[in-house]
Amino acid sequence: MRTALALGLSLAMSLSMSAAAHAQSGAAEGQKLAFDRGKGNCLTCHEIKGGDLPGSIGPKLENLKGRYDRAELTAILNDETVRNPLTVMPPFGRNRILTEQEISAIVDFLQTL
Amino acid sequence: MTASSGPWANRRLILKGAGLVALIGLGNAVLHAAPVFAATNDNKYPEDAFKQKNAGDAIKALYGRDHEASDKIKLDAPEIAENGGVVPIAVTTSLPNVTSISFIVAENPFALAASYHIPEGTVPAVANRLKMAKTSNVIALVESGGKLYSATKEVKVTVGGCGG
Amino acid sequence: MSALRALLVAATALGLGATAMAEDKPNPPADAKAFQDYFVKKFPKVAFDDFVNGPYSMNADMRRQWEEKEQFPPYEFALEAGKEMFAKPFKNGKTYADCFPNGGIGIRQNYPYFDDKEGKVVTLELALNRCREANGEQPYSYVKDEMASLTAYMAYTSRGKRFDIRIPDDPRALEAYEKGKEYFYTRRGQLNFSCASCHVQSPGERIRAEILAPALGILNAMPIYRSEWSGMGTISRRIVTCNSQTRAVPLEPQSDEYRNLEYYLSYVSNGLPVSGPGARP
Amino acid sequence: MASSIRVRAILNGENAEVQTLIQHPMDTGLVKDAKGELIPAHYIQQLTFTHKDKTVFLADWGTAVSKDPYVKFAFKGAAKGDELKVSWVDNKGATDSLTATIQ
Repeated sequence: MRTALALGLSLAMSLSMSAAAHAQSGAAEGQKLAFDRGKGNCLTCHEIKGGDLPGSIGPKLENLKGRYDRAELTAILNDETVRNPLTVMPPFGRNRILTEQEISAIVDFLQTL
Repeated sequence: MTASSGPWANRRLILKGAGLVALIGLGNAVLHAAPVFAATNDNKYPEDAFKQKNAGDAIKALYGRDHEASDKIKLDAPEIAENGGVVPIAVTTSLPNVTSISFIVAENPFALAASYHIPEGTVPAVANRLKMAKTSNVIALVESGGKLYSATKEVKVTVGGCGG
Repeated sequence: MSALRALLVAATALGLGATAMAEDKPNPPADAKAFQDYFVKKFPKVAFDDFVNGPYSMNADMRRQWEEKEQFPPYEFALEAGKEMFAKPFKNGKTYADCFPNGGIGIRQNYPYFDDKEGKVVTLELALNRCREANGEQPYSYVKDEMASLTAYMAYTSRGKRFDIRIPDDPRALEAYEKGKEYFYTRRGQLNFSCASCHVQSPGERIRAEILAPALGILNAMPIYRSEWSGMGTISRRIVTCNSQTRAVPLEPQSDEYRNLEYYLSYVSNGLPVSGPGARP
Repeated sequence: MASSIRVRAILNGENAEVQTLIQHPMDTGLVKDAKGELIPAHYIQQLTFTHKDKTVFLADWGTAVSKDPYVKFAFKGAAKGDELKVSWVDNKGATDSLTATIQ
């Protein structure tokens, strides 16, 4: 239900925006999704610039630009157990915690770090 | 108390306390009238001060005067609260002639949390457990010799890890 | 990846019971030793008995807050209520003491046990409700209030006694243990966590401000007053909320799966003292 | 019914050290229940400790004091076996009291 609603919103947003504006506002939307406790909830495990009191399970998310391309980040968000069966990172795409559009927005945000 | 012996020492205290509770339980009675306070106006509940939203207004309503920071006040509070609902906070002071100690949580919906009257003969030290809505400065106010002193410490409060 | 395969990968990679799992036959004593060695090695500064204090054994700032709480612990009211309830006779004149060895005093460390008549694991919470029903009383909710008070009192009378969970020479007991172990290491729920993801792989780490507790000794402190709950909770409540927090579908309290899980997790904490009732964030 | 008040008063040198835990919801009035309705504020406003007709400690509390409140203080001039009376009154006018013995 929540996912369906978010998908709808996300679609509506993408449609209403020009392609040029997309990446920038995608990153802003992505940050919101990354920090949202009901969505990415990334701060539970990762330290991220701009987020208060992060957890310590995952690596600090910094200098991602250049280290990972878009496809790699998308794959990690989608299902990191493919690369690392022991990871505790939830498979956000495979288990539909986040929609494709939401993952794309979060990747936009991660690429600004 | 050392970190390793601490809890066990406390456990012994609890054991001692269990017998004590049983003893004093016999003397308990529910009051039907309001408790009788010493007959001074000082003991009236400061309703207005507890209704103030921000720290400055609450301090003004409670004390009607400014405060200055003092290194003679030791405010003991955690860096990160393990839970915002129960934050142990304690104050001790070497200031003389203390008449009251109050606790302000600046970012709470109502800033004043608790205020304690310290009559002569009572040690100027209080420990209590407070609720904190979010990360905030905690201000301990000590009224000493008719003046108001303070110590401030930030306590971080965060949400639990598991998502909503 | 199948659950069993995943379990094997996880347990082997963590160095847990790898030897035991590689053998044809399950070997609980070897499991328990590997499990305990893993935590002792991972946390060389934590005294063995201190593992029962969960997150407070791994973080000094949290420990100070806990020590302050223990001066007059929040489970005090539940403990007293439990003591009264335990002594109060049922309508038929019998009491809880009639249902348990040693009148129910100082026996927490022996639960859960394998009941050879039923062929299943019996937890303390289950035994308490069965005692009630056998005496014509309604069972209590497994998750809080009365059940938490009763188990708080029973744990309190057993403080310091070391967990002594037995696996009798009965293939059904071994099977229950193995199933509990499988449940513990199997990933589930939308977040894809196993119990081990948090409590074996990441104890001592923070999820936001919370410090994850080590699985070793985690049940020794039960029941607990959790500030997050503003109240008491039983082992059943802890497991159910763990499942729902990781967005898995919780099972019924005292379902076979949970009973087996408690059996496994208690067995591998053998030798650690009862510290319950406990207080946790 | 058991009292809502638990007290430990122990003489340590010249100080009587007093710890108190009280069973009380301390509802802030800002929290909603499961049905989405606000739980009305319900909290202890004053807690008084009296030793030999003298108020030795008086707490004024707001809603930010934790559920099942705890407070610790110490005072001089007490002897073992002395009585210490503890009483509270909340914003709904309910009260409870208990007389403890200093150990």
